[in-house]
Amino acid sequence: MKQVYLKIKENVPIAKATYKMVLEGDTSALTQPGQFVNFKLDGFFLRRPISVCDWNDETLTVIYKVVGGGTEAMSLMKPGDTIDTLIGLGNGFDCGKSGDRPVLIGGGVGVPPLFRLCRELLAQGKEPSVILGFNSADEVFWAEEFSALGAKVYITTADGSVGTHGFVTDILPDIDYTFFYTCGPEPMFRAIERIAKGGGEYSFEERMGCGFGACMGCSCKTLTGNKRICKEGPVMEREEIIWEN
Amino acid sequence: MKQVYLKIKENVPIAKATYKMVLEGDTSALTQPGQFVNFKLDGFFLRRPISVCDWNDETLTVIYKVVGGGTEAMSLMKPGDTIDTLIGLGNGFDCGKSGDRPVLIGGGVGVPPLFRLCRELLAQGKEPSVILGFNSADEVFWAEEFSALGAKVYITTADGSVGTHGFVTDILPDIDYTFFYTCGPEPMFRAIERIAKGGGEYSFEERMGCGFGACMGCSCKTLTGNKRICKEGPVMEREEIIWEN
Amino acid sequence: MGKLNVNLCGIELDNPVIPASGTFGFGYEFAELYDINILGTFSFKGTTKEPRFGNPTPRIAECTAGMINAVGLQNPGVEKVIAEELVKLSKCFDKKVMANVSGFSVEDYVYTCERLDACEQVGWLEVNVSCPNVHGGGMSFGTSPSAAAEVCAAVKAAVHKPVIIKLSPNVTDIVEIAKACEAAGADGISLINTLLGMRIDLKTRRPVIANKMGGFSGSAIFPVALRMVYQVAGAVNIPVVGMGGVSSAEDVIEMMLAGATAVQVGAANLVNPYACRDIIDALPSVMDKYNINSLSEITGGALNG
Amino acid sequence: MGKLNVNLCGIELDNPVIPASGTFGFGYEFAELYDINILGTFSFKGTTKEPRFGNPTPRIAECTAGMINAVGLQNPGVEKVIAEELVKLSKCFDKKVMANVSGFSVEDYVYTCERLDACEQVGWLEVNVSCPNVHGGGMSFGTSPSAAAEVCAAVKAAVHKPVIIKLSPNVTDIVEIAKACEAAGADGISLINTLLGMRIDLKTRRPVIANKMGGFSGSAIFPVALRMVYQVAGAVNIPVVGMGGVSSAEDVIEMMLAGATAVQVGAANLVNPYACRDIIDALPSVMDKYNINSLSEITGGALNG
Repeated sequence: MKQVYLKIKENVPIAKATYKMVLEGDTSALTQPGQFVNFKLDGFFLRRPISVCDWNDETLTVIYKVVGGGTEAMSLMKPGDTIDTLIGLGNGFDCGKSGDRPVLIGGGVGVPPLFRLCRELLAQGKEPSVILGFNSADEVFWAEEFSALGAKVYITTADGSVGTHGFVTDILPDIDYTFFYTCGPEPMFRAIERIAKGGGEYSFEERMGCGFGACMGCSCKTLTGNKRICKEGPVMEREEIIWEN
Repeated sequence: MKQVYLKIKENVPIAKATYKMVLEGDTSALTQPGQFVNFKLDGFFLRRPISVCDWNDETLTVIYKVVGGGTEAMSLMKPGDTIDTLIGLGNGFDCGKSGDRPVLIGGGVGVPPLFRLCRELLAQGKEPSVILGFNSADEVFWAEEFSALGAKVYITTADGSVGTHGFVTDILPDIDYTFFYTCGPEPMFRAIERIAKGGGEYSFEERMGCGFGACMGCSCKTLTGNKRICKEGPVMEREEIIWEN
Repeated sequence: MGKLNVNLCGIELDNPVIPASGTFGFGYEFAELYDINILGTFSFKGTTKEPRFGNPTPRIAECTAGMINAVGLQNPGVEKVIAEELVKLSKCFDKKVMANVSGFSVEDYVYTCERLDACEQVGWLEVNVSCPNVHGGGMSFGTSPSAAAEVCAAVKAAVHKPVIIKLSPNVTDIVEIAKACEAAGADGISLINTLLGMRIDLKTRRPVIANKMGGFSGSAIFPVALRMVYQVAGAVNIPVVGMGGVSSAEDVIEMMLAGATAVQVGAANLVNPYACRDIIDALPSVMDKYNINSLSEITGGALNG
Repeated sequence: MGKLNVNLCGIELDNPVIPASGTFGFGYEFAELYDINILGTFSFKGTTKEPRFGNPTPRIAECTAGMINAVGLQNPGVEKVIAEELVKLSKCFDKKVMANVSGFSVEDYVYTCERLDACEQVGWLEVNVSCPNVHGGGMSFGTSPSAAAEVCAAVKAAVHKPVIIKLSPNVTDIVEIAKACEAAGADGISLINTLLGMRIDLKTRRPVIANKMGGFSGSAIFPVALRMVYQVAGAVNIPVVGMGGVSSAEDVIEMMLAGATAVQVGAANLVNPYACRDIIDALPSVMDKYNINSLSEITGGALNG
């Protein structure tokens, strides 16, 4: 983890209530796909954790949905504004477990962290399939970008307005995969857990206090002991997760 | 009173820790010299009351000293920034009482409200004398502006670095005046009260809650009943003031 | 009822927004700014039997997201309030006003409440047993269930209009005090009054406020106020008027979900004199955002389960 | 003593800045960010006799100028703390650490304090009496003078190191509780723990926190904390450790003027992991601004007169 000041280069809407923000600055603390950053926003006490979509040596890309006051404030920020950022938070996905044909399953705002993962898997010569689930066409984003990377992309929408009418779990059974990586809403996770084959990694969300392991605000029980979503997570192995009702 | 949004046109240092801010906007609520405005500053809960130095139909000029967090934040504001302002607060000075040869006595940051007063008295054909007291040369401001209006101006400094070595009360006895108007620190008021002749008006300062008479935060007792510095004040008649120890 | 209407102790309000005592004077100052008849009602400046100048100045201190005041119940006394203030008010306010009363003995409370109960303009008596600024005064009543109940019972026996007891948050168990007041016949409970707070001036190394400590209010105290409203609303069967750091339509709705029937707005009026007007204007669209058809239906919505 | 040095219960501190329990883990996470030996000391995560997972999530809620937490004393239990956490700490912290202890019975407190008292790394025992007392019917040890004194006396009889009792602010009369602890042999008092607060989610109309209510901390509570430190410091003759919303060098100085010998920094660490380092770095220049030559001389400066 590192504290850095990132300068906004771009902050534009890309789908319904969904924005892409590109920031410039020191990204050296990022080591794994699936890690997150924690933004200090004026007028808000707690930082706002946002998953990292992609990065290079100079820039960072995040995609966020306006769900409350914090993300709304983010959506109003302008290029040139700087954000006090804790960067390189969380464990991230483990590419080493993917096997030859991993499947990446994203739901809504759970899609962004899978992008960097997909890029790295392809760079390692793997053949990832990508299933992206949304509510409707106006919420769909980043599908072309995944395709452009060279991955096979499937889109599902709950209202059928684009792609397959239904949910990511309507596609999953037809795919031949060696391992799965997923990020999205918990109902999607539970649906995946019921039908998925073999090993996989889930990236969880939880209300966080600090985002770097100090406050125990986001703890959860696992078969391998208590874990902090922000520190030992957000990515958990399928076999360690306890699915409480 | 009126709530207006004023746009900063100029915000520059004019003496030690002393700044002049010129703002553009609706000044129609100002009716008397000696009234004040109440600024809402980002990051501060209570508004900051500032006496008005001068105004015309489109612009307002205030002169303020950096004494705490609020005024420090003001000093960092830039042209183009807007300030949520309550304008036209307080009673102000009564020019009608001046007689032919009023004397205006200002101490430090108490000087600004006397400027508009001086201008109006001159416009009414009066012959005001002005005594401005400061600690030292580096804190002196606005003397030339008073002279430019056509008033006779006397400067005193506690350290003698410019003007008369001493206090405003070292000059006052030598002046032939019909009425006095004063604004400044309370020790100066008490010194003036001891030696001044005839009638006069004092403009008081007090920590305020609202600045428009709602909270009773700045009440004081007078011989004419309880008054609110922000509403029935800040200007009080000499004969009604109770000087507590 | 209409979208914003609520009923407080048998009196219909056009909306639940009520400027809190001590932040709205006797109304007519604000009537110069906007038509105060848009308000549900307002609670006028805390009134005592005798005139009071209050505490020495400075009475005000700035805090992060709030302020401290130690005004100390400055008011002209109940006779002048009736003879002068309510007359001025009658020229700009057509609705029933909430009469806020403080005292230093049970007899004080009873006397002042009786006088105001007889005023046609008065709709409710809000009995403040909690002002933290008066030495040996209201504070002692508000921190003891039996003392609060004693004041409540004595006032109830003397008046005809609804009696709302305003409680202090500076206690270990506010529920116990609220229940004691309910048992003593209170028609409603309003809370919270200010938290006892303090600031020190680093330059002078003295307390900022002449009285040393004072009542802390403003957005900063909202979470404490909401918690107490939730606790009290869950424990009594009389209406609760919620207050403490409310400064937006969202805050009003959150207070009502916690159990408030109506909501008072305090310190916000001192920073933005149009605060209550702005909140009332914003309520309909914020209600739509959260799928609320009628405010009167959401009171206590977060209490169940 | 040096410009920043203070003495807390007989142990010299390089400076009065102490990260508060629950916001600094067992230190080593922060040691990855900066050398934590620059701290006066720190109070480690509240430790109980048995391991505890704590409360269900969500445990955190955002507030204006603050936050609410309902972690619920998650900790690995005193044996693991000694066997694992203190060992990890020894690799990055050379100073005496403050051991924060919670319990659900007097016996719990005594057992856990005895075990930690025997650890060479531990300099002080900070006994948190603001948690549920199972034996006392849900009441908190911290809300009853006699219960707090009972814990204090029992712990004092069992240990050799200085015992600092950490008090809850959710009480009517904190001075009475502090005095009872002093009479029971406490070597110091630390305050304030969090204020009980709550938030409700307007979308779900449910409490944001699974546990409904939680501890409210952050800059918002500073004026309440300062007031209680001032009251307690004026009433007891043992050192007071002040905390509650401290987030700057100015806040540290204000707390000391109110009577604090040392100052804990809590929620600020969670927003800015470098908060304590930044405060320590800023202290000398802020002291100069207010003509303070030595911090140890200003404790209680605002109490006299």
